[in-house]
Amino acid sequence: MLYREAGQFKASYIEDQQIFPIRQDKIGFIAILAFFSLVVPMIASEYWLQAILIPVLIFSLAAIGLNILTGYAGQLSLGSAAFMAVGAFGAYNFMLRIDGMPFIAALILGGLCAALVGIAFGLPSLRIKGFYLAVATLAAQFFIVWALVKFPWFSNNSTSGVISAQKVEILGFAFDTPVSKYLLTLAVVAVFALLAKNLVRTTTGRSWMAVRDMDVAAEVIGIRPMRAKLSAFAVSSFYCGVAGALYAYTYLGTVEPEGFSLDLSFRILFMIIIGGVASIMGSFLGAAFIVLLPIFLNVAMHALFAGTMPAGLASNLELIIFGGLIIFFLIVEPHGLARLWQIGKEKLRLWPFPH
Amino acid sequence: MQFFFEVLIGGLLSGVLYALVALGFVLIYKASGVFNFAQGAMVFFAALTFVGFRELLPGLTGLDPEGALVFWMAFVLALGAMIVLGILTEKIVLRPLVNQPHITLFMATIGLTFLVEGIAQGIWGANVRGLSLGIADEPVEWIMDSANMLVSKFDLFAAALAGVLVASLALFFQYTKVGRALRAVADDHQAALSIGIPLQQIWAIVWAVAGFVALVAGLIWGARSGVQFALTFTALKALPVLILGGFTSVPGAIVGGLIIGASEKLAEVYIGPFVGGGIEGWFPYMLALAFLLVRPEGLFGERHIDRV
Amino acid sequence: ASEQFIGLPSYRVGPFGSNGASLYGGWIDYMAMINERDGGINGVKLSWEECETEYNNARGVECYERLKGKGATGNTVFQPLSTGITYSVLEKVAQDKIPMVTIGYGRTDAADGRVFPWVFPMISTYWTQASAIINYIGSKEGGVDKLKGKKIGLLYHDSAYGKESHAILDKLASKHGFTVEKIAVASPGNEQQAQWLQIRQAKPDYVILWGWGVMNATALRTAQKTGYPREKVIGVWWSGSEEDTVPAGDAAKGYTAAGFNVAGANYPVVQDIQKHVYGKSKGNMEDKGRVGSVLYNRGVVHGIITVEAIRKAQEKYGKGKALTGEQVRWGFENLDIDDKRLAALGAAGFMPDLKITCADHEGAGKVKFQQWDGAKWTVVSDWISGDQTVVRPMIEESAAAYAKEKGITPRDCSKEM
Amino acid sequence: MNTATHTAASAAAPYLSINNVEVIYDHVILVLKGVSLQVPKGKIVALLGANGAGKSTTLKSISNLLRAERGDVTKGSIEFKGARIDQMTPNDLVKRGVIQVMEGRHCFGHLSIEENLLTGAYTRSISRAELKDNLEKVYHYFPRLKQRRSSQAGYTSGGEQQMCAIGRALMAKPEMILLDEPSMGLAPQIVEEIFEIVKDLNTKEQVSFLLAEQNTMVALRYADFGYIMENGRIVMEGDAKELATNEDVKEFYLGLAGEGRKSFRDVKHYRRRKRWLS
Amino acid sequence: MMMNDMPQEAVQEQTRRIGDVVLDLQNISLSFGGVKALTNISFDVREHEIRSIIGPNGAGKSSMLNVINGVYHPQEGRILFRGEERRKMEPHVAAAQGIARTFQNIALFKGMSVLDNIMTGRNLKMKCGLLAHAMFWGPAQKEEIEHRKKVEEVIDFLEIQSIRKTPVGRLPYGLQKRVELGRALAAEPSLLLLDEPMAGMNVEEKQDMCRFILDVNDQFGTTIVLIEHDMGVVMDISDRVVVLDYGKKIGDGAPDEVKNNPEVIAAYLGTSH
Ligand SMILES: Nc1ncnc2c1ncn2[C@@H]1O[C@H](COP(=O)(O)OP(=O)(O)OP(=O)(O)O)[C@@H](O)[C@H]1O
Ligand SMILES: Nc1ncnc2c1ncn2[C@@H]1O[C@H](COP(=O)(O)OP(=O)(O)OP(=O)(O)O)[C@@H](O)[C@H]1O
Ligand SMILES: [Mg+2]
Ligand SMILES: [Mg+2]
Repeated sequence: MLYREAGQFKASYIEDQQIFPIRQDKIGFIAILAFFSLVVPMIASEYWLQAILIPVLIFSLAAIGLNILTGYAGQLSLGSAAFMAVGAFGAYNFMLRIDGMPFIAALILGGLCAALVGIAFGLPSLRIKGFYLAVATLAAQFFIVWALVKFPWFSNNSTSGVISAQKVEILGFAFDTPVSKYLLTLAVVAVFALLAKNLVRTTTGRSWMAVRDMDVAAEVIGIRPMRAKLSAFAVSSFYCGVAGALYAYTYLGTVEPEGFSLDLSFRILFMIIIGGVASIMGSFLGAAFIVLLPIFLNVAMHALFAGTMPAGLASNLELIIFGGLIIFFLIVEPHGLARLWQIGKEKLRLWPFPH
Repeated sequence: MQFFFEVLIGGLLSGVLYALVALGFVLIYKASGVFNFAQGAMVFFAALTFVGFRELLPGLTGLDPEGALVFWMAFVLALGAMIVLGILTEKIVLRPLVNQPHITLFMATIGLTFLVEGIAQGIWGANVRGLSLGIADEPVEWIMDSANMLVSKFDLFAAALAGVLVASLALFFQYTKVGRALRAVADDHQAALSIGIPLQQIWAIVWAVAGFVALVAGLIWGARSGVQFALTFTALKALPVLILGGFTSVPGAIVGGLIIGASEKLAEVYIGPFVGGGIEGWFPYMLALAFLLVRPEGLFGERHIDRV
Repeated sequence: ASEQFIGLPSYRVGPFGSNGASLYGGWIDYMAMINERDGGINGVKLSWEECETEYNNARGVECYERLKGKGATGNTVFQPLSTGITYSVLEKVAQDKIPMVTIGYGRTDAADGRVFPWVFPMISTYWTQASAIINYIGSKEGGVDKLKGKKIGLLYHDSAYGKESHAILDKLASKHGFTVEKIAVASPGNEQQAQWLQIRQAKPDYVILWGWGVMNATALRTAQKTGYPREKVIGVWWSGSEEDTVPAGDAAKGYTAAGFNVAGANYPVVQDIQKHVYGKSKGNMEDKGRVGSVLYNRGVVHGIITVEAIRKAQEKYGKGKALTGEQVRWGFENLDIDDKRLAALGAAGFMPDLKITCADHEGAGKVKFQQWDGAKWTVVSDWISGDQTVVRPMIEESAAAYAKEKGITPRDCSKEM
Repeated sequence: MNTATHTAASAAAPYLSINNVEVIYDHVILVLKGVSLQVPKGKIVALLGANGAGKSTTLKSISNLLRAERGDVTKGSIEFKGARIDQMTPNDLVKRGVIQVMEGRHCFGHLSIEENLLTGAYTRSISRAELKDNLEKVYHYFPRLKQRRSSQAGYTSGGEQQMCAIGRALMAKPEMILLDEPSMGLAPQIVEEIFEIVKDLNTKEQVSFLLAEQNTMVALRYADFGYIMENGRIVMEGDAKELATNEDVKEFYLGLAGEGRKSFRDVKHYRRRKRWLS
Repeated sequence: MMMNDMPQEAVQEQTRRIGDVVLDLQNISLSFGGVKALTNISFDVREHEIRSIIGPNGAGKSSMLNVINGVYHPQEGRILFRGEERRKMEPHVAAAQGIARTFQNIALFKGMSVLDNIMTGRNLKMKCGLLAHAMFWGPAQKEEIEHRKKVEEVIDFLEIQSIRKTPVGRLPYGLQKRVELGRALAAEPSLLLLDEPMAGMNVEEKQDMCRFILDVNDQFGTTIVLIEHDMGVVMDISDRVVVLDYGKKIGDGAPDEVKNNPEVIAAYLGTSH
């Protein structure tokens, strides 16, 4: 009976309002954070840092962004990748055009650009709902990518439309090794995740969820749907924008508008659905799952069938298994990995009794 | 002016082709509230299966590869494959997800997209193939002669086909018992179950019909641009049509298609040059979006009911 | 004995999977043939591993990182076959000391080897190709001076790739006095009614088709529908394979396209593959009918260049030894495949002769034109060069700008050996 | 006190019988903890109990709608006319004559009232004329529906939707109806009417009813037999007449204390309830 | 013994506490397409009173509430709230003016816990911005805690302490109704609109609910407009009753008056009552 809240009493509302009211959770969280910031940099190979951990972190941030919009505020969006693009190109242009621009400021300004664009494309949500809105967000997806390709100013007139991120330097320290990039990403993501967690458990978050669950009722109790929806769009796009900037600066180094395709938007959507809608932790779990799964499949296929199966078939088999697993997970737990985790905890709480 | 009409007519006819793909979406959405993202992949799968059989059959039977017999045999076999696909989808994907939020089902269909794409290419290979339906994609001569205007025979044929499909499906939904049951299921899965509507059967039927529509769309599109992976992208052309016409309306698909097709072509020709062209990717979406601001449920879509 | 490892970031699913299958097939088959026929390069067997990228940058980077450390000496050459991935690993390859070879795609200004020592956009860049196409059109008109007053349509894929054509064609237009009518096709390009009606309206003398994927077949189909003669449509090399013409059916008849390699299975090198690889049923192609197709042969070209560079490097660093990436880079930089060597490889006329130097990482700068006769490609021109007096300065200018932005001091090639 | 009636109920050959059923939602929430009850043929049985006692869950476990809510029958058996029905699809059940009217209306919002009713007859293959007859019969029971026949059900008032849901079930011509809170949100007159209809169907057409109701007073007036449920268990059962006179029932379910009905204004605010089991 | 603590003065106090008209509805007409939901209806609500609306199904009761708090906009008529005429207005404005309500078909936020649901009721009273929330530091935290205290009072009042953290979707119907009441109360409204708060409850639960309503009315002086089909409840606790039928007003007055109005009996109550 390791996981028990019995015996933990809360004497004040402050204690009850904490992120982790249960002691085991808090310890667990600190342990995980310590592991990822202290142990991982020492043991992880460059491949793990560069090709797995950094993207997982960045996608987690984007997934948090989408989760705020879709999970918490209930506005289905298929344009997250485009908002990432705005963030990436925004940060790039701030760095490029303003001398001595601090990186963190550029990151945030990039995010703010995305937030503005997000608000613009969020306006229709005041009238449009559900899948209609989802398809409408595709307008953002296609339009933004088109505009970034079309107007060379955004990519500083690069013939190929590709931008290469400037060197990242904070207070004179250059972040140019995988480890330092990883730690920077981790720090940014951890801070923003915490902020997001705070947002969703206070009034702002409650008004988002209220609008999501029943917007007429929300309005009747005094929540203004316009403010709630637009703030969700703004915050969500901000997160996606920051993630996009990190994508350019700490992950790929160079990005092109077409890289922020509809496919990427779907991938992020998968992350929140598989991870768990309306769950910050789910965003992390989902991002890890969706980044790792294809890699795992690819490696597994090679290990199992190298040489014995035509390469084309192997690649298609990967695709089939990927699709199949997605469906499988949705069936097993439509509420995502975060819910599985919760059920696990509930069982643990009851353990060893079945009910 | 002649040019304007040429573009307009060309656009309208292309629009009908978009509608053909949109129709598949409407069918499934109407009957189960599922936004089936896999429709594009189904179009690809259907077309690929058709040409696959068409290549295979002459070798097995010794029939003339270009003959009508092989064509229809391949058609029937491909249709069979689509029906099997529909039934399997119902069994494996939808049945366990009854009564789940729509977004979950939507995601499942994206998963299905990968699955179908993988299976299609796994079976038939990644080769790009040509497909000829025996109707030349040429201008109709007398229109060309009399008005110097270009109207494609092939497009006219496709438009007529789409028209027939739309009309019969619209009637089916509105006036038959099964059609009514389909609409009921879309509203409330659990209530439909409670009065004994066999969800399984209903879904299998719709998916099979959607498979048939996908096959028709696949043949037409395949004949236009070859049977290749890019057929899955026809879905992206169909989506703005769908929101403009309304997710739940069969006639909406065709009207939406006409509007989108025509305005997209006119915009490309008359607005495109000012902004550097290539606006066809997003213009239909923006148009549909602007339209939704006026009518949030599309032209003929059902209104979202929220009464308190 | 020792093995030379080559990582292959391939794409066999997705919209370009069909192209990928042919290309990687040819490449892998060539390497397999070297192993089978010659027992490797001076006894060093080639080994390789594929990594599916789905033509996606992020996955490409993951593949790069994953493949980097494989094999005894690490991955010794990276050929991403995607411009996006090229850019994403551009700086990494220099750090990791792995040469990157981009044949017929990638970063054009990387042809300036002084600024980009690790990158080899070989045989021909997009700009050279554009210039060669204009030269070809000129030759059909009876000389480039005859281009004055002509109108050339450019139907391009509306993406960074498609827009590579703009600057160079504008330059050539002002040089030769023709006009360019640029018409964009939104990706993926499976609908081109509006574009071809515009072309029909503008009546250009030629149309350059700068497409990719489904856009090509659709362009040819729509050209037929709007009555534009296919003989006047000239494609780039990503528009000139069987994958582009077969789905267009009859509509493709008469269409001409550029290529830095030709189609055909009757070249000795392809024959050797048939004999030593498929003869032992070890071929990579699922559809053997496509052996000898344009993209398959392009894969063979990749194979030839890779193998020849390793061979060259072995001459310097020791025959029969597995080499490091750094050593192979030297091989690439000193590659010299002249006509004699081509003949020895069984590839005379199959690809252009190629000589890489420290400053010039492009090498050949030539393309051939082939015409589709409804069933196969036939060569209709000799190797045609681009106008280097126009192209090279553009490349140097662009590379210099990059060097400045990144704070790179270009190598002094006179000091390199 | 209720042994006598118990045997009486089981003696009248059980038509629908639930034996020791246990239901778990979401793999962890145990809701029914071994429920057994019987409905004899041609009888009306009332299932009473407080909010959350598990009445709806019981009905859903019979009609097999639980699975759609991620609930599972983990123990026990359910029999109808002597055959196990716990593994049947709702479609088969409706064909066999068991239909549930769900709590909370669940009309098809986008269909008109008349279309809603017509879908009710989905499982039957009957002639157009017969269909029309049936429709008229429902309209006869609920004239209000006839007036609103072409309105989209989603826009009709709460009570109209309730009538629509019941009418829709009647269209299936069931032998056994599981009615979940039919009186909820209905005007008193209509409640009375609905129960009259229930009685009518019961006597004229031999339809059996299992009805979950909060309106104990009315329910016991019309039912033959009653079960009282608390916390996932049956805590009391008996003849409806007997239950209606039982002191505990009177106090806790009918609001009658000793001398008769007490004004709502005067009821004191303290925990009155005695739990049989908790 | 225990049931007799309500002394005689209390009843008198009830009649005394009723004040002036706070809400005056004049000639309200509302129709949807062809359906006339309300036709020319006028009535008023006085400060502190419990005003019930009864009528058969589809009579327009819920529509009436929707008109009062701005969900529906009547085509004709005037609404005076505290002497001010309100033309077209939005629900959140009504909320800001102190009007709260519950719904006929429970409209709780299904994905949230009981506590969060009730907290949303205090939304209007919270002032901190988004950034402050993100930091959850200083004023935002203080505000949160302060409002949490108020909410806990409501929770205590409604005796739902034990289900504080439960997601509302899992609660049985009756408790959901109670939570919904809590959400409305958390806004400390001056006018509370209740749409069939006791539907689907057994007598005992109705008694509880009545008690809550009366207590709110007594302790906070909240004016209440109540729709209910249980005549026992309506007749016992309301001060005045309006009767609607087919969108028309057919009766208005004290419970006893209404109960004996033949038109009301014919249209609604039926003879059995
Ligand atoms: N889908 C579900 N998931 C989890 N728990 C559920 C679910 N449905 C019901 N429950 C729980 O099961 C218990 C019994 O619910 P049920 O709806 O059967 O009660 P009821 O007796 O019908 O109550 P009411 O009179 O309020 O309708 C309740 O405590 C409820 O919280
Ligand atoms: N949004 C709407 N659109 C169309 N018709 C509506 C709408 N709202 C209400 N109506 C109609 O107005 C009439 C009155 O409805 P309302 O909900 O006010 O009735 P009610 O008195 O509350 O009935 P109940 O007691 O059954 O809840 C009904 O006939 C209903 O169909
Ligand atoms: Mg119930
Ligand atoms: Mg009502």
